[in-house]
Amino acid sequence: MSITVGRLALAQPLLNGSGTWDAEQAHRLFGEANPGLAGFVTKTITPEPRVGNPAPRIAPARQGLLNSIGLPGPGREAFLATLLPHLRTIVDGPIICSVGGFSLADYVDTVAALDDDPACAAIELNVSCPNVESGCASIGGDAGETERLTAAARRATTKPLFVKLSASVADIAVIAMAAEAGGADALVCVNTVKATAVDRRSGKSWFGGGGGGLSGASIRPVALHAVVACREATQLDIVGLGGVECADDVRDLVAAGASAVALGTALFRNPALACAITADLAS
Amino acid sequence: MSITVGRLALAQPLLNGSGTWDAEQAHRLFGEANPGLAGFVTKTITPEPRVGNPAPRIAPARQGLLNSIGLPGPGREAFLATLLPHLRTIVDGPIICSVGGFSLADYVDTVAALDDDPACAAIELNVSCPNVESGCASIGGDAGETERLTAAARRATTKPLFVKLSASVADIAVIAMAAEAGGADALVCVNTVKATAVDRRSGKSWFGGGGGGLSGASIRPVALHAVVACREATQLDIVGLGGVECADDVRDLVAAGASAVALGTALFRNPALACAITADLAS
Amino acid sequence: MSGVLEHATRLGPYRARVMGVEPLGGLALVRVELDSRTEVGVPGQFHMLSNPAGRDYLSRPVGLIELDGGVGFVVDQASAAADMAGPEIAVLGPLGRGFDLSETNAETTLLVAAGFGLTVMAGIGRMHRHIRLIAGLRQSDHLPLLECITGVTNDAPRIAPDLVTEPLIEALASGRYTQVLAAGPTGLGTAVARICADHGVASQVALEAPMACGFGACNGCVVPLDGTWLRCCIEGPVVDGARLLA
Amino acid sequence: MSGVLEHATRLGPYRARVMGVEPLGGLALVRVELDSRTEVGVPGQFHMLSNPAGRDYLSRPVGLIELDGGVGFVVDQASAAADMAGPEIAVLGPLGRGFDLSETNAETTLLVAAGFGLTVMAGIGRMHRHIRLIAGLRQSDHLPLLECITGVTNDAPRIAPDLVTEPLIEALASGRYTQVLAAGPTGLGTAVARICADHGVASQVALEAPMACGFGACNGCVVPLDGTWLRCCIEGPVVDGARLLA
Ligand SMILES: Cc1cc2nc3c(=O)[nH]c(=O)nc-3n(C[C@H](O)[C@H](O)[C@H](O)COP(=O)(O)OP(=O)(O)OC[C@H]3O[C@@H](n4cnc5c(N)ncnc54)[C@H](O)[C@@H]3O)c2cc1C
Ligand SMILES: Cc1cc2nc3c(=O)[nH]c(=O)nc-3n(C[C@H](O)[C@H](O)[C@H](O)COP(=O)(O)OP(=O)(O)OC[C@H]3O[C@@H](n4cnc5c(N)ncnc54)[C@H](O)[C@@H]3O)c2cc1C
Ligand SMILES: Cc1cc2nc3c(=O)[nH]c(=O)nc-3n(C[C@H](O)[C@H](O)[C@H](O)COP(=O)(O)O)c2cc1C
Ligand SMILES: Cc1cc2nc3c(=O)[nH]c(=O)nc-3n(C[C@H](O)[C@H](O)[C@H](O)COP(=O)(O)O)c2cc1C
Ligand code: FES
Ligand code: FES
Repeated sequence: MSITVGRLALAQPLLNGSGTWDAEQAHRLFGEANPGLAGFVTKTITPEPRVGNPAPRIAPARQGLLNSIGLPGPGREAFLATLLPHLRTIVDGPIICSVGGFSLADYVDTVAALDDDPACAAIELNVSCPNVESGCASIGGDAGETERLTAAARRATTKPLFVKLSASVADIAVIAMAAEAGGADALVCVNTVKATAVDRRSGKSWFGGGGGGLSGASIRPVALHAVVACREATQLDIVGLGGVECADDVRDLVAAGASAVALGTALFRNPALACAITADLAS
Repeated sequence: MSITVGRLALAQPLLNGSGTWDAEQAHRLFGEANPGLAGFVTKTITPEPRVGNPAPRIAPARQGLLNSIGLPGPGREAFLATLLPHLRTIVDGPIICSVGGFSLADYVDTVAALDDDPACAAIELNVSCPNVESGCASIGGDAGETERLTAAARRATTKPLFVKLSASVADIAVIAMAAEAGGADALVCVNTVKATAVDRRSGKSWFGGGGGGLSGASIRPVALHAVVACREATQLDIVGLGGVECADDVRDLVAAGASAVALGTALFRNPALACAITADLAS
Repeated sequence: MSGVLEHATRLGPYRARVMGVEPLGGLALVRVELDSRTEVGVPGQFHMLSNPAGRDYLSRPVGLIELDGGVGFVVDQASAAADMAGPEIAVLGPLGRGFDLSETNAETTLLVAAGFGLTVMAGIGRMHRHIRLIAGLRQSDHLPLLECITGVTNDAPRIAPDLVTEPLIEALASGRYTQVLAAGPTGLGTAVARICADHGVASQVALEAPMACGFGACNGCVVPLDGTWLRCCIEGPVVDGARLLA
Repeated sequence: MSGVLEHATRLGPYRARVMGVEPLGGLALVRVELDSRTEVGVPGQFHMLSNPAGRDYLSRPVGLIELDGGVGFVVDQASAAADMAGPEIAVLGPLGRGFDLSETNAETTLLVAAGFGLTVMAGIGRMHRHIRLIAGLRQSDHLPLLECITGVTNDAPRIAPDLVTEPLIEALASGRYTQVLAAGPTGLGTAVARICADHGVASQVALEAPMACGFGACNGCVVPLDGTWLRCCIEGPVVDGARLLA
């Protein structure tokens, strides 16, 4: 059942969440870069190379995972020169490039560079990462900033433009409308929910650096709310994600208004999950 | 270990979350109105009597509960004339009255009326209920509105004034600072997180009316984040709540900066939980 | 400090030991040994059950059934496997208002129940042998549930989409019955109450609603009563049928 | 469609049957029967384990131990009871880089391990009988863990706050050893690597880090390597000691 999300055609409705799947490692270990997935969403690309936050970066939660990864990555140049070409040779289906940064120019420069690259099928603006000290979530937490950034990115590319939202906002509908006004083709709901873990003795953050985000089954009803609110507030297609673990979770998000659904944390337990869900959805 | 939260003295650090305990029913059924609790936080009082939302009002979540109760209650007048006097005869310790409404005047009138009533030991402003169509959360989602409301309530009472915040905001620190600027004595973190359930076939909301809120273990790391952010941003005392189930959860919130801790959804499974935790904390 | 705990509540939750799980078609009978402090209560009252190690976060209301040599309850098989298969579960109750059985007898009282509402009728059947029961079931693989409802005299059970209201109307037309005791989802309760009112027959109805607490704390379990929404766990689950029609 | 599933991954997760849980002091040995598609791997590699019906949401990395007549792993007793007590668990692996044992022999190689790192040494002991092991344990009730580490010749185990680094320094002073294989938390690994470097002795270190996926997807498991933060599950868990000192 082939579908279209924000002008991007997909052979079936399952994707991965940015930062929750490494196509290179998967290809090396499992012999396939994106088994069961209609394409591949890259880890968020930042302008400069980033080491990411110090350890510890993860903590377990009841029915969830807390992370404070901090957007490690090779940076824009190495991504374009090395990683993206390699991904293009191993990934089955379209590659959606997730773009992050700390200023409007950070985003726009990356979007413009990707616009020239045929290996990139669509662009996802990550304005909702809670794990870096500045930027990202502070844009996605503000309707004006979101619209300004989306509009600037829109001017820099004709490729399908997705905007990934946070549920950690007072009214996600307002942010969604801003992305629509800025010219987005689709919304991605949701990123991790602002959360943290503390060391019980010191009261200090458990993490080595930055904020934390909650993912997994715990946030499934939060994602569902975000999808409903965005569907009601805009005409945009929606990629739904947050705690999806089985075919029924996919059906719930689709019923709520999502055109495609992405798997994140659940892939960590089962790298074959997309295949299993695809089989289930077909049966 | 007696403590003080926002000028209110408590014999020990455990309270209930507003709307998650009915002292009258508990007294009738269990022989005690607030077993194990240092006092009692009332269900949010609205100016007029309210029936609340139609059924269904609850849905299960993995490690959590979704509710869309919609603030049913007798209204301010009956509360003051009948319920509060009765509560005063059965509750052990201070009674904290939770106040809600749909306009600034709604809140201020109730606060002023409570200020005259010695049965009320402290006032909690609920600016964070996600389950009613307007008001409440739209105030707590905006720093300016929060400050204005807190300041108006402050002028109307000398009693300890608590402000109950939502984690469904872009930056809870900003709202916390607004409450502090308005003259709050303490913050209560957090209310339920915006979330929903849908009917898988129709895609419509599962609930009979209004929005939904997520509580229980799922939101524990979200509450922890809110407490840390409010402690860092303000000088105010904090009542921490959200998914507390055991003594270690209490210790985590206290390590994060809470002076008192409230139990909500976990009381539904075990009405003696506060007693059990008190025993655990002492051992 | 354990005094604090004992002191807190007369009701529990107390532990119950799971003695065994027996399949009943698509359902399962879970036999339990109650803590000595837990009473079964009167027919129509319920207990909140949870397994701390189980799948479900919340407790669920169920009706306890007195069995020959013990106590049990019926849930669907998936719930039994995931949540109630023990070894220990937590039980809080009895809760809510049960049936007022002061006017009940096997000659002039008729029982109508569907689904888990049937479990309530076991207790009445034990007190009033051969009392007539019109039973409804959602699907035929739930039929074995009737094996637990001893003491009553069963009509041929109705399986959805057949309705229990048809034989009810026929039965009331006989003029023999002065009282109907019903148990099932709110829709069934309202239908029974309406039919009884039309025939000038008294009705008591045990309602069902999703419940988070079972003791009035959450306000989640509301049913349409007296023209408004009231808490099923406190006002009910057994209510006078007339209140459903207000 | 089940072809899709088979096709997806060479590694699994595949099911393993829990054959029994044996107490080992404060720890527990969980004996499992692996699916035929799951290999044990070389010493130092690990497997991600989870029980879909268990308490923990995430899988956890563990080292499988070959036992006389089977395979098992060691976790603390609470984890064993809550997550690994079966009947079936999911196992993904072997993952990561194991030890390069091409230069290893019982005469000139010394093993140092603490905590769960000890489990890695069982495989090496099976290949190189009587190889010397300096073992560290956090608490004395973990001592029975050593029963699973057969084949090796144990020094008197060190129990915290006693450090394994003291006997290591003594041993290296003898000049007999040309290589140290170590396993344990990153702190231990760094200390061992430093001491080996000071003595001009080669070291390989199996590190530990909290892991969410075990196969490079989450970026959660970073350890300080080559002067930056690198993924333990992909770059390691076994790394050349020199990389910890960069
Ligand atoms: C007085 C009383 C007595 C009862 N006695 C018994 C008894 O003896 N045995 C028994 O098994 N049950 C009994 N019930 C019903 C019982 O409490 C449960 O409702 C029932 O067991 C079904 O549980 P479940 O988790 O399998 O249901 P599920 O069908 O999984 O549903 C659980 C809850 O989720 C809600 N829900 C379903 N779909 C969705 C969705 N898409 N989104 C959000 N929410 C959804 C439902 O309303 C329900 O509240 C009784 C109820 C009452 C009030
Ligand atoms: C290669 C490798 C091999 C391993 N082999 C084994 C093995 O054979 N057996 C074994 O048992 N373990 C092994 N481990 C360790 C194992 O993965 C787990 O870390 C260990 O089992 C402890 O699990 P737990 O859930 O009981 O730990 P817990 O102590 O409950 O901690 C679980 C996680 O939570 C984190 N945490 C602790 N406190 C807090 C807090 N306040 N807030 C937030 N987070 C917190 C910890 O960092 C840890 O990641 C291995 C690890 C690696 C990398
Ligand atoms: C370890 C980890 C790393 C992530 N990295 C990114 C990222 O780089 N960019 C991004 O937009 N989202 C990132 N996310 C968010 C996920 O893509 C997803 O939105 C979120 O986890 C919710 O989905 P889930 O509950 O299915 O995991 C990350 C999530 C996790 C758990
Ligand atoms: C059924 C229910 C009703 C609630 N009603 C109110 C309310 O009237 N006023 C309020 O401020 N919070 C209300 N809350 C929020 C709780 O007080 C608490 O903030 C929230 O549930 C998080 O805590 P928990 O996870 O321990 O339940 C309600 C929560 C639940 C679950
Ligand atoms: S079930 Fe909570 S009020 Fe009735
Ligand atoms: S554990 Fe996920 S990247 Fe290493």
